[in-house]
This record gives sequence, C-alpha cells and structure tokens, in this order.
Amino acid sequence: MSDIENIRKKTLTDAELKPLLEAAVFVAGKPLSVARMKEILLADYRLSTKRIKVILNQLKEDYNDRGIELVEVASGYRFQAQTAHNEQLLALFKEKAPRFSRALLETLVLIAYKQPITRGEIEEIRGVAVSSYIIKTLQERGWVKVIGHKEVPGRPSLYGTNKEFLDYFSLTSLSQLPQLMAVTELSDEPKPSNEPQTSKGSELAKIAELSVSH
Amino acid sequence: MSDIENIRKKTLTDAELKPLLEAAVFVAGKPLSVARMKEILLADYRLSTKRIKVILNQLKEDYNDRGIELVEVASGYRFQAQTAHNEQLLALFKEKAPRFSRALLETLVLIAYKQPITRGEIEEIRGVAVSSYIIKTLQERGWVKVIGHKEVPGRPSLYGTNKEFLDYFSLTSLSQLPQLMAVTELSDEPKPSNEPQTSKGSELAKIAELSVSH
Amino acid sequence: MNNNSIKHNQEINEQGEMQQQVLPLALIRGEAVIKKPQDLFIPPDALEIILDTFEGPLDFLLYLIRKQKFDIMDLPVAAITEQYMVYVDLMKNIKLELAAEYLVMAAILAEIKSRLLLPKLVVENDEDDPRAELVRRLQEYEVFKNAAQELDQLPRLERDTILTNVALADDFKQARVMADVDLAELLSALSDVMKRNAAFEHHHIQKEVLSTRERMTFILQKLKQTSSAQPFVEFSHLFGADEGRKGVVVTFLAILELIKESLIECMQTKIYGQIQVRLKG
Repeated sequence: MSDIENIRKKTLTDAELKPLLEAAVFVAGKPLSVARMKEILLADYRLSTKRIKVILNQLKEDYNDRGIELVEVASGYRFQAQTAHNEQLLALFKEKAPRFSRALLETLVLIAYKQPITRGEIEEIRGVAVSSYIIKTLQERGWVKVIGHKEVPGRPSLYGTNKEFLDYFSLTSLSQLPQLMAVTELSDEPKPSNEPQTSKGSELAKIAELSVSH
Repeated sequence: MSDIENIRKKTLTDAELKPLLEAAVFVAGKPLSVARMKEILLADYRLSTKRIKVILNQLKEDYNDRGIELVEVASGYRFQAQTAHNEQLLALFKEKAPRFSRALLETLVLIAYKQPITRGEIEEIRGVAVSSYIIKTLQERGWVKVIGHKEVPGRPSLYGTNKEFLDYFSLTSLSQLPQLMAVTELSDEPKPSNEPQTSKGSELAKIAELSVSH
Repeated sequence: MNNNSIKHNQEINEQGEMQQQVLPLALIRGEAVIKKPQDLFIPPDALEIILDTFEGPLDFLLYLIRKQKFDIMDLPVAAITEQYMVYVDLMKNIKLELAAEYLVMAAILAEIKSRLLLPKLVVENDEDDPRAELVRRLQEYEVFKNAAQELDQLPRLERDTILTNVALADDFKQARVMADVDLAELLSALSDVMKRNAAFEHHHIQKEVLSTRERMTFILQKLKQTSSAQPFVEFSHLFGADEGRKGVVVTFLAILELIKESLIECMQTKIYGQIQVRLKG
C-alpha cells in the first residue's frame, strides 16, 4: 500500500518512475504516447514531458543488448522483438496445418467431376447436407468457384473447379484423376467400356438443362 | 542473414540464447513452455532442458528490479507487470475485470478439487441446479473441459480443469490451490472418522493423482 | 466466525454477482431480514434478496446456523426448521417463484424433525442420528463455499495480473497455414463417393467426358471474365496449343455443346474473319 501513499505525495523519484513507465509501455497493448503517459498514468503528478523522455531514453539504453527493444513509432513508444530474431521467432507462430474433413474432400471431388454442379446435386449424391462452411473453405482456398446459376427455381449457384485446384495436386487436367485412381485401386473391376457414347450423351443431355447467367 | 548461418552451425552461446529466449517469451502471446522452446524455437539446436532453465533463471533475475517480471505458470513462462504498479496500470484499460458469481466460483472450485466430476455431483454438493450457462462460460474460457463420461445411465460428462485455468490464477499446478478447510476447523466437534472424503489429506492426495491434460 | 461469515456473505454479494442490480435495500440485506425472524413484516424485496443472496437452501441453512451461533454438529433442528419455514411460507405467501430446492429442503427438515420426536434408540451413533446426512452435506458444502471465496481472492488475470504485450519487429505476420491434402486422400474420397453412388461409376470414368465437362467450365469462366464493353473472346484463343490434337477435340466438343444448349454464341464480324465467342443472354 506504499504505492498509494506515493501517489498522495505527488512526487516520484526517477527510481520509481522508470519501472512504472516501463511496465506501462509493456502492458499498453498499443504504442503509448508521452501525452497518454502524462494524462492517464501520472494524472496525480506534475511531471514534465522532458523528464519522461529522459526516462524513456534510459529505458532504450537498458534494452540495447536484450532480445527486445524500446522503439518510438508514430503513435508512441512500444517494445518489440529485436529484428535479428524475427526469423526464429516466426516459428512460434506457425500453426499446424489443419486437415480437411472427409465431407470436404468428397464435395471437392464431386465438384471436380460433375461440374457445373449445384449444392443440391452434391447433397443428392452424398446423401447428406453440404455445409456452407465447406463451400466457403473451398472457395477461399481458390479451388472452387461459382461459374453460373442453374435456371431452376431459386437459381442455385453452379460450382466448378479452378486451375489452382489442379496446380495444387500437380495435375495438368482433371482427366488424370480417375486414371490415377485406377492405378491405385486394387480391385480390378472391369470398366464399363461398352457404353461410352451413351454416357457422354447423357452427360451432355444433362448440361442441356443448364443455362448460364452473367 | 548471419542468423541463418548460426542456425546451420547448430551451436549457440549463452549470449545468443538469452536474448532469443527473452524475445520468444515476450512475443509468444501465451505462456511458453520449455518443451515448446526446444521443439519449435530451437529445433535446429541440441539444447538441454537444464541449460534453458538456467537461462530462464538468469532472465528472472535480470527483471527483478524492473517494472515487469518473468513468472512460471502451468503452461509455461510469461512476462507480467509487477503487481506494485497495478493501480496505475489499470487506468490504461477501459474494461473492468469481470466479476464471477458465487455460483460460477463454487462450480469451478468443485470441478478443480473433485475432478473428474459430473454436473449431477456438483449439484448434489451445492444443493442447487447448475445452470448450463455456467458450464458453457467455464468451457469457453478454456478453464474446464469434458474429460470423459461416467459409466452410469445417461453417461454424463465428467469435467476437469485445463492448464488455462491455472494460468489465469498464476498457478503452476493444482496442488497450489488453496487447501480445503478441514471439517474440524469449521466445527469444534471431532468429525466422524468414517467420513474422510472431505478431509484435507484425502483431497490433496486425490489432486496429486490427477495430471492436467492439455 | 459468525461475524466473519456474515461479512463474507455481504462482500460476496456486493462483488460476486455479475448481474445483480444495486437495490436501495442493499444496506439492510441480510441484517434487516435476519435480525427478527419472528417479526413477520419483511419487505417483499428483502425476500427476493434472500433468494438472490443465497446459493440455495444449503447456503441459506448455513447462514441461519452461523447467525444463531449454533453448532452444525449439534444441529438444533427444531429451531432451524422453524426459522426456515417462516421464510419459505413468506415466500410462498407473496407468490415468489421459489426454487424447488427450497421446498425439498423444507421437506427434509420436517422429516428430520419428526424422526427426532420418535423414541430414541438404545445405541446412539452417527448413523442413527437423523440429522447426520444433513450435517454431512452442510459441512461439505461449507468446505467448498469457503474454497470458492479463497479462489476469488487469488490474484488473477484481468483483475490483478497484467500481461505484457510485445510484437515482432515490423509486425511481421505469418500467413495462415492452409490445410494439406494428399492426392491419395482425394482419390480415396473419390472412390468412396463412387461406391456410394452407383450411377456415378459408369458415367464418369471416361476421361473424355471429364475433359469435356472441365473444358465447358473453363470456357464459361473465360467468357464470364470478359467486360461488357468487349464481351467476345476469339474462338482460337479458347484452344491451347500445348494440348495436342486431343485437347483441340475436347475444346471443340465443349464449344459445340455449349452452343447447342444456347449458353454461348459464335459470330463472325466479317466473312472469313475470326470467329468470336460470347455468352448468350
């Protein structure tokens, strides 16, 4: 409680002022101006700007050889890490790479294969609702985008893949995907090679229902 | 770029290590554990825990007479203002610290001392219902989490505390919590010997068995 | 001890309740109500305060016991029950929404009281004392009630501990790390979808179909990027030279399909001039 008495006395030695200013700059959360130090922190004292600046300069020197430094920026004083350590310190902020959910991957694959496709159509195939979060994530990632709207009630968005999607997986074309899968898949199911025309035809027929707005 | 070369060398003098650790604790944004210092910050070096702790102790001493101090809490090391300046420093912040209701504090204390504990067990001791809002608040603060389910009908959640709870109260382990008042202190009568569960010894023994999971 | 416990109660109520309003009656809280329990005039507001002040019937009972300097172990059930009932009746009379727990406790007290009136058993030990369970609960609750008060006194963040805040030089911010996806994962997702949806299988394993669909999307996208002032893209620009003959065929197929479905249109501004393609509509 001696601190309170000190305040009442309205005097402050340099030895008292220095740690106080030091702590204030450290905890302020943003650069602290001398004016603010005077207004808020030391409202009960009459302290000159000059005296505060002298103390701040002493503090600057105190931190000369340390891991952090006291710097003056436009809006006041702040402590920051010495630039020399930036490289190593950045490691602290590396977040662990998140993993995509199964639902997201399946949605992505469906968009890739059946583009242009609506969310409703994806849901129909997957049998479950597709969360907006998944679509948003895929769009933010730059893998998927809205390429038009289906001319049915509600005009739902039609999704397709971007080049970034192929780039990410080092593919030159989507046609490489099923080939890759055929190689990786151990089950040797015979491919239905007997009806390529009809299948293409039905795909195209399906496209026929679509119109694109702009 | 001399820093990068230093990394390659895989050696680090104390004079280099100290400012790096200092800066790291300052910028980490949350308590920094020795394990994290070794794994992330100093991944390229072979440094013993002992050596890091020696440096941390030196840093503690360096800040002995300053406005801030280096302290160890449950999840690692952090810098905080010396409490002597609190009165003036709090003027820098507009927001007032939240006050916690008795219901919240009692629930928190029961989880801390009697973990793992179900909501029903908390309600039995307190004699009143525990609101979902309180449990939610404690979980959102990261103080409390579900650590399992009790194998009774309904499989109610079992709650325990997190390291963040200890960090908030500047504690390093559950054993630092205030000792529970022995029943004998509350009443002068000798307590029935067949009820040891509320006695100080057994409570602490129980806490000692618990490790705080992350 | 007694005074302390009252003081504690008041302190806790002044600072412990986050949402409690400041009532004019706050000064008489506790004291005014408790001083003369026989005095039946207790302002309704004061009763509300009782409900707000106490963390349930155990807390309230503890208060009554401490206030009267009773010994918990030797709980004078008759006296305590009488006082407790006065409050409960009052609260019921003024139709205060009374928490069920208070009524349950009233029943427990009444039961203990009636059992105490029965002739005493020869052997007397804790288990035979009808008060034992209530005493045990009161004691246990008091232990944790005290622990909560002590916890509240510990220095804590936001109120007593102020953390430092130091940024990296230049405020360098690390870009958000994005999720990694393995191609194998993607293929396995694909395989799952195909298995679940039989129709998918024989339609889509053809690479030509895929390529055509992909190309249709590509063309639509490319045309969408045109400005309204210059909505055309040269026909030849839709073809990539690096794709070989197959690529040309696929692109051509895609354009034909898009034209067929009136999604795009082709025009020539002059005879033998470049074919221009644009979105229709």
